[in-house]
Amino acid sequence: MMDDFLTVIALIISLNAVICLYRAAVGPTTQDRVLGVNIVGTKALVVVVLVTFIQTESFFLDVALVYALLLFVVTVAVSRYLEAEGWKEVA
Amino acid sequence: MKNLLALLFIAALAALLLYVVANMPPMGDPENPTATHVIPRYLEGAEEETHTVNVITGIILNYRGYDTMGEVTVIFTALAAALAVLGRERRGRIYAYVDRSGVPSSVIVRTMVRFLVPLIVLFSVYTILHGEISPGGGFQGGAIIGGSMIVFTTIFGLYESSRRIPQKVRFPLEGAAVMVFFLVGVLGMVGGGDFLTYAWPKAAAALHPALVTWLTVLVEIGIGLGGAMVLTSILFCMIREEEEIAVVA
Amino acid sequence: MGTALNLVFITLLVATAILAVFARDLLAAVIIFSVYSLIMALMWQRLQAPDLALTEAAVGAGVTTVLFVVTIFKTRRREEEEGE
Amino acid sequence: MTGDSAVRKKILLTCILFLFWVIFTATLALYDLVLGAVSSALVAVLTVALLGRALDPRITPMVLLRLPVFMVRLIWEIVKANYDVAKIILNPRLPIDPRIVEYRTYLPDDLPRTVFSDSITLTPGTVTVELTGDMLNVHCLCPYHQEGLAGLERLVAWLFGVKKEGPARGAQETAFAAEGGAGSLTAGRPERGGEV
Amino acid sequence: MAKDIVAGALCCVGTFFFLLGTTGLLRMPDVFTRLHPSTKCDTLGACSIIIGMAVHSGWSWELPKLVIIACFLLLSSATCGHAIGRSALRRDIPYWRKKTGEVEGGDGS
Repeated sequence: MMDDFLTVIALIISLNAVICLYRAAVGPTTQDRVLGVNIVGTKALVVVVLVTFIQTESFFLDVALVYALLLFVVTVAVSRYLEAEGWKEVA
Repeated sequence: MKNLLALLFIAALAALLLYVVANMPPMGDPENPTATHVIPRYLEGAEEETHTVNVITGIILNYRGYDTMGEVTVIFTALAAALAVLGRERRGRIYAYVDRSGVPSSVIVRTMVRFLVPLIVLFSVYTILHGEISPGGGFQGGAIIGGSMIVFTTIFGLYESSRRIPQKVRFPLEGAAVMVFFLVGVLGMVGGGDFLTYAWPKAAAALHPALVTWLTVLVEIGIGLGGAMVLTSILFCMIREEEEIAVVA
Repeated sequence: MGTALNLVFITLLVATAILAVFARDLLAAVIIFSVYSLIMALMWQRLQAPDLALTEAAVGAGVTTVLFVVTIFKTRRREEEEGE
Repeated sequence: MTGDSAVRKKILLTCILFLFWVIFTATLALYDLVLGAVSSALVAVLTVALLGRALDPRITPMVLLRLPVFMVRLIWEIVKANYDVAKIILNPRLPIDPRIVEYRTYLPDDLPRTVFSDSITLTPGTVTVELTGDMLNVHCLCPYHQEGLAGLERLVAWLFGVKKEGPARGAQETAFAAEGGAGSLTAGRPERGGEV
Repeated sequence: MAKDIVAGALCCVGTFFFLLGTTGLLRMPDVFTRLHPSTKCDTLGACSIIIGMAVHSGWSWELPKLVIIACFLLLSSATCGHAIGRSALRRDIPYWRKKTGEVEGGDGS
């Protein structure tokens, strides 16, 4: 019962991520794409947590932690590169 | 015409693949050919023979130690190739790339990174040291330390990070993975077993029952440190610029 | 229900793969490829392979993305418009 | 920083990291506890070598005690922020009038300013896009959103025990000057072995 | 049973905020305004689902880990939003103004 409910929630969130992928794919600027990746990553993290409880395997929470850490690393490092480099946006 | 031909070829390939997939045995079925020969042996014997609770670690470090040693050597070779193309920085010189643009990094991000780097490193140490019990291990932990070094380098600049992680620290640790693996393998030979049998099998049990586990953890630590330093060095030699900005005596 | 979840993941995977291949901007391709790695880690989790999920999340989404971005800034960013 | 207080800071950092280690490993077995003590001490030493200091000097026991209250109030602010943003997003006319305003804060150090700007990012209709010195550039979704900043600043000042000095300074709209206040490559570089 | 109801309610709230964030991400006109729904709605959505799962797991070792993930997400999403906004500002990406109905600021590149 609870598992089915959690699966439905995970399903809705993943469909949501498909829509957010639009921003990552066509976003006019590169910053839009990075934002899209960050958002899809947050949704993926939540899905990891939900699937952990659907499959009742608590060690997958480590994967969720790694997701959170690496999302921070990627977003910060890539936006630092974007702001520091002399690239003009070729929209 | 060329496009049409390529499309046809891809369609044929897709049809072939789909046909093969349709005829594959169902996933997770215990009757599958892959699950009937070697897997039961691993699942039954691993905990007793390799003294690791996580069977995956037992398989990749013990049963298939040769493969893993090859993989570790491949990572080391990647570093060697990157250094062969781009060159290592000269000792005593300090280079800059990201911090050269004149745009200082954000104070907020700096404070956050300062706050989070200890946590990231601690988590990766946990991943490395608990590789034999929970998922994770040397490769994963090394990659996470590499990630923390990447964020440190991009935020504080190559000038700072190449001073904090100097070449004389990185140089011996880059080879740590291969060296530790090799030494542990030779330890097995000294004890009268074969290469990579994890300590002298007869003496180990008499000396201490957990000795094999500790050797596995030792190999994990080696792989983790080596992987992290290889990633850091690759990043450094990629973002370095030829023009030096300072000379340290 | 679980099958539907897997189907959505696979759809995302294929969509990101196609988008990454067809992106003209190399930086966009790299950024979309990191989404591919994230979804791939989810897939490994569905297949109950936590070790691989950890590796994919750490190496695929984290380290390679930044290294690719560094490489792109070292070289040219736009794909060469040749022929046609 | 005297040697004694540096050692005390290191020990405090080790204790905090050890707490995290226990949560990560999720056991209380003796072997894991010993391993955790050793590795958190090791990580503390490495961190000091890497960052030049153990903990921010602004983190004191008082701040740690006040943190839960601050978190509760911040979460309440976040909930209000979401209600506000929800009203704007779901409105079919999308009633936004975005602008970048400058806000001069009286909070002294990096850490209070960081906490303040992260709180701004999480509360109604405002995102901190730049922080140079004591000047914050805040992107506001609607003009009335910038009214909440002063209250938030008081909250953060209470958390860090900072007294307000000088006359009140409000937010004002300006054009953002891209080069204003940006340090150059060599400006403010610490000496060897100092903090980063 | 009450535990499950609370967890389910928190999950529903989180999903609602996720949907809201996606709507905002698609509707908003430029990258600065898109930061608002993404930092606020996504953070609250993710945190409430994670806290809901913590309620669902009850008193176990998973509870503190989930709380750590939630706190970390709170910190990191605020910082990530700031980092993206700052890089957009530094790259002179024009921002959307209501008065003229078109973009200004930056150098219009």
